[in-house]
Amino acid sequence: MNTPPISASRALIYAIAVLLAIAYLVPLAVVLLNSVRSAEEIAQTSMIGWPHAWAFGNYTTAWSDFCIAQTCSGIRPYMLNSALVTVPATILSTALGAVAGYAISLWRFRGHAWIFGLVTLGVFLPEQMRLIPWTIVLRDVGLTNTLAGLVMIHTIQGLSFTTLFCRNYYLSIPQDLMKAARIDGAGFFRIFARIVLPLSPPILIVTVIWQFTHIWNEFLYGVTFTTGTQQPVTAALIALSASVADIPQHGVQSAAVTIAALPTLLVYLFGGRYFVRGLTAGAVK
Amino acid sequence: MNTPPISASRALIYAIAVLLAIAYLVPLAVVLLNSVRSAEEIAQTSMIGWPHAWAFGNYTTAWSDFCIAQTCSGIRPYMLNSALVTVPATILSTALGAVAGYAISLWRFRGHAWIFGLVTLGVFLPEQMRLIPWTIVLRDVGLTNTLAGLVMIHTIQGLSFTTLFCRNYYLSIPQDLMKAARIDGAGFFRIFARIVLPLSPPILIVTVIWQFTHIWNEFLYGVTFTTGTQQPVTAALIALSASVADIPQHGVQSAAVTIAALPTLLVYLFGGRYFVRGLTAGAVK
Amino acid sequence: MAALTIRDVHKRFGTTDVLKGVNLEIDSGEFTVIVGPSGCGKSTLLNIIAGLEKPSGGTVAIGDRVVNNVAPKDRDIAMVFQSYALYPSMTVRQNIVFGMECRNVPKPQRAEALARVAKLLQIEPLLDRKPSQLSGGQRQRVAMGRALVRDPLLFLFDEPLSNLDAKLRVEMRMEIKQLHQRIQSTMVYVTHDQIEAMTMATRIAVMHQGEVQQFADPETVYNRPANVFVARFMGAPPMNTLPARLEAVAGGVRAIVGRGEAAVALALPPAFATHAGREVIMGLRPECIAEEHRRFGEDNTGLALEAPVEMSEPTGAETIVLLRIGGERALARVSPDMRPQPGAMGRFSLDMRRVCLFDPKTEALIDSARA
Amino acid sequence: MAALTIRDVHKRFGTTDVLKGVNLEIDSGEFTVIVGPSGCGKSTLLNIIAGLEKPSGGTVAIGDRVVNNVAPKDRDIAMVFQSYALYPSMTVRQNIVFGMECRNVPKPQRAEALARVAKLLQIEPLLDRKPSQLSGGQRQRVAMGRALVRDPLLFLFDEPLSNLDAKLRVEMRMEIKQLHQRIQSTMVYVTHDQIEAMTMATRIAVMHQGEVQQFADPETVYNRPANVFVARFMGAPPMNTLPARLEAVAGGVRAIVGRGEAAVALALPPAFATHAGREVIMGLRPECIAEEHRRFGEDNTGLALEAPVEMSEPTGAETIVLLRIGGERALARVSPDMRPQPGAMGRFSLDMRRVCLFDPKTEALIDSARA
Repeated sequence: MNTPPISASRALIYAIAVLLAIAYLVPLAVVLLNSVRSAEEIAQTSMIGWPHAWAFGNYTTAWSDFCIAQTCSGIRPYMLNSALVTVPATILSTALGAVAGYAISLWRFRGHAWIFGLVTLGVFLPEQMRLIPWTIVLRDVGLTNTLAGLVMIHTIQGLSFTTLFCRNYYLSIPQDLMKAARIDGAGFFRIFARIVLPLSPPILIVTVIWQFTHIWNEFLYGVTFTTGTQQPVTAALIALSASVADIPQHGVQSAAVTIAALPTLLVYLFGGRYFVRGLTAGAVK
Repeated sequence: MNTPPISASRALIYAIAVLLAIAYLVPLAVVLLNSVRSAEEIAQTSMIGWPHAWAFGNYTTAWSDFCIAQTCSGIRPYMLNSALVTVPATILSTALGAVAGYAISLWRFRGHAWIFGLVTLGVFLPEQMRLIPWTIVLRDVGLTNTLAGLVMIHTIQGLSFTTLFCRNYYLSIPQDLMKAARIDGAGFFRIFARIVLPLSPPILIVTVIWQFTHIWNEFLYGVTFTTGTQQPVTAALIALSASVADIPQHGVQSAAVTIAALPTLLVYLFGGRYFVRGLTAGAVK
Repeated sequence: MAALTIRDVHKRFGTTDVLKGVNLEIDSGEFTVIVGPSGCGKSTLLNIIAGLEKPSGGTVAIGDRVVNNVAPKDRDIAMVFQSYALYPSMTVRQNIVFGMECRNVPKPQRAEALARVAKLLQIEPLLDRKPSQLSGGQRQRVAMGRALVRDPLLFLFDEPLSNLDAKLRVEMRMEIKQLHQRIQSTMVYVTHDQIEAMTMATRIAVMHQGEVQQFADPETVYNRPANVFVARFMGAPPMNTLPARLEAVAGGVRAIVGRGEAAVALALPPAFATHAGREVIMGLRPECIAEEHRRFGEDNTGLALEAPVEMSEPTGAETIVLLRIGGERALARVSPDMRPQPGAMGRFSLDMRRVCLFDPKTEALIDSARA
Repeated sequence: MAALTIRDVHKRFGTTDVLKGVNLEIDSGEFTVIVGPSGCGKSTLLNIIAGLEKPSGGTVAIGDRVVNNVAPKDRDIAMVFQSYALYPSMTVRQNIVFGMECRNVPKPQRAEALARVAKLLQIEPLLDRKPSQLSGGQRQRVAMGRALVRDPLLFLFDEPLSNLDAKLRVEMRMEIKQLHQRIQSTMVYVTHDQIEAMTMATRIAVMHQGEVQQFADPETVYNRPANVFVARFMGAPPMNTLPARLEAVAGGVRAIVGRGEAAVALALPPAFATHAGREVIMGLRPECIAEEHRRFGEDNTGLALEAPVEMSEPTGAETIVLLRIGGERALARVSPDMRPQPGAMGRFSLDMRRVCLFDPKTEALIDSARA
């Protein structure tokens, strides 16, 4: 609306806006600022402050020199591990979720409501409840302490979200399209490949962003099922915290956290808009 | 559609369905079955199996007798802690998110897109990046190792999801309603209270369920910011794991995990349907 | 030869009977319009013909083959949807050939069929566009093209014009009619718009509450409606239906509308004399009540009537007048020159040749003058 | 007294000029209909009057007060929306009194106003229902009630009937008109439906491309349209517009339509003699081309014409005929008895009293016989 809202309302709206801004910008600023301050400076003044001298060295230290649990290669190898887990798990869970969501929403097979109910269970089940079963599965298929094991876990756990997202999105595809395709003689896969998939980019962007962010940031499975050089970066950061418990190294720690958060921040910067848009998008204009 | 789909398609659909069923039902079954098996039975056979004798005693042990880090009161006090954190944080974050989502979606004040961008940042920022800032905040406001501190953290962190959910939902409220209300002479709060809020139950159910589930299941903040008797149940379960590291007590552990998961499972059973429905609901029929 | 035979088709959703025993036999080359208000079951019937829904009972035969258990793609039909149902991500070209692609028609044949249809519908310049780049009328045309590219036994249309604006609807109506005259295929066309039914159909099936009320050519449906529902549904403004008593008089019969002082006697054509003494519902179309001195047809000067006017609505091309005949409300369509004032008496001319009589209880047609 | 004065109002969205200097002066008690195709700016104009959008230039005055900087709630207006915009969670009663509640009107007064409106619109039995429990027509009625419960300087209607089905639309049209006759308030009514404009308005403002094309009473708009756009927009089927040359002949003037052998000469009323020699666009409404022997008005037997028929479309109440006059396509509305065959010659009668002449370049009206 173009006209000015009532002024009391306006004041309130801006109050809410400023509160939100503080809640989300301040933490980011604190970490970023600390990541370029030296440990001494932080120790002498406080954890909040403008850097006196720019200590960019924190980043090189965190990236390649720092020692985490006896290995002194910084967080570089762990970043690679995270990428090797996150990328395949994101792709697999999205692809399977798209097919599952398509089958549930557009084919209405007998029992589709039950299956969908089970899928949403995955949204609610606490991670901790799944630790023991996954321990057994990983041991039985021989993937304990491997990146492949993490890929499997994240793919299957992620299916509940990807299926939910895709199913809800595909619900907006009109049944008339399905009817027309059936009269034209197309089957399950042809309809998916030729009609449904080309309409999917908005929701695929949502699921890819969601899965990437969540798998990248996840650490419970990483800590539990991997050790040493097989750990993803989030798990390594916890080990890093333990390493620096004696001599506080807040600068380097902040730099490491920033580096580890960089992929998801980039996804936010370049994809956040599409994420929000895709959440409310319908399939057909 | 009422007619049978092509048979090859149908086989595939059911294959996907069975896969999903296994992925989500089997872990639940393993934990539930182990929770009623004795430690000896699990040790002698395997982690997967039907109980020979029903060891319901695991539950009473887990609930009130077991020792976690020197305190032998089972997980009961920690369940209470979780409730005292989860309930207020859920209510507060939902209420604030509804107001924020309403302001962003229906009032279109100058800068609303920027504010909304910041809010979605909260969906992407890794938890680990927020640990240090929260440490500082908790120390400065004197809420370190208190449940109130956790309530504050979860309320503010949760705002990003609740605002996102509510904003997307409120977008479907036609601008004509806002125009009519403005001509009728209603302001920001009257429109919210009399028109928007009564339309909100579907999305409020979604945000409440989402917040409850996530806050209840969350443990990183719990582990980091609380110790001993101030811990929520998820953090206590980790301490429990440590306690039983020497003598494996899988039965009791499974029972404790099941009890801890019970609130979210109940939410799923009674609210899951409304959750899914609310995600795709529009505000006005 | 019957191109489509529907025998005793029932459909039940839960506890609702949507179709209660529909029978239709449609000849090859006919343009059949199934018309009725929303909820009358017409779209369900079309979906059953297409095989997109299963009937709860009865049989559907296309040509000589009963198709109850045949998949839609094997029924040799083509369908145009109300929403057009164009595949949004494909170009117009791909939309049109998709069915042939699914059936593995060789490429040269596809190109040939595409070229033929594109020319027929004059959509050549649109072939490389996406549906979202087309106007409503163009989408409708492409949807037609997708159906016409095959040469099926049966074309099915599900309210194909209802998403177009009024002017375009009139144009497309003419075009579809001309198209049918050219290709002479069997077409079944569902609509809620009685004007489309009247102007396009060779035969009209009027449906109401899951049953076919009348199945006949447009002229019969309009002039000899099977019952009061059909009489009032076909035609806008609807037919006036006035309760009346028939009375024998010297040299013929007349209808008494209203009671006591307000009663009006209207002379009927002699053919109605056989019904003298009956209570009836008399149906008279608004265009049969015109201004004084109007001549209906070549030689008929109409029956003069003076009646009180309640309201008059000038539309420019004509004036719709709400009047009272024997206390009963009736609508008249008079010349735009005439603007009778509310409350005044107006002088009208009635075309009694086109009166219909209905039974007050069953509401079925008893007789109409123009057989 | 002017109830609403709009002076040189402009509106620009980005680089698009939606309103290009609109001027309207509306008297107290008038029923003004703003009509035009979608995108002509009519709804934007209404929103500017309501204060829901700000004009980029110009002034809006309600009564004597310039309201450019007055909030909607302080403009003393009431508005009915196309979507009805009923508050979904409130009962009908709450919907109607909400405005008074916001303005802290005392409770007894609220109840009194509610009772008055409920009686006026006959919605008493609906008062405790929610909007979702109402039919389209009932919602429309409640939306009217919400506006009528106040006694504002100005009622604004934004296509209030466009979501109703055809039959209900006709009924509500009559009711709103009767309502206006009873309460005599100033009303501004936006629609894209020319029939609504013709039947309801005391004055019609026809808009096109952000400009008012004509602002006059319905009869003038229909019979003396200011330009070709207005001529073709008002009336359905639209006015026939034929390029013609005027030629003086003994005792008068005639219009030559077409060239060479196909050319047809039509005698015009003597009043047009002053334009002899000009090239014009000749406008003739479809209802002015009827079957042979039709008498237009009391004494006019029309001009006889034989013309080739391209298509005829029987609607039941009449037959629409597509014919060619001097090679130009024209539509005629003839008696339903007549069914000229495509390709044959038909005999028609033309009402030349109602011809309009337009300038071929500017498309503005030059003259019309019936002043």
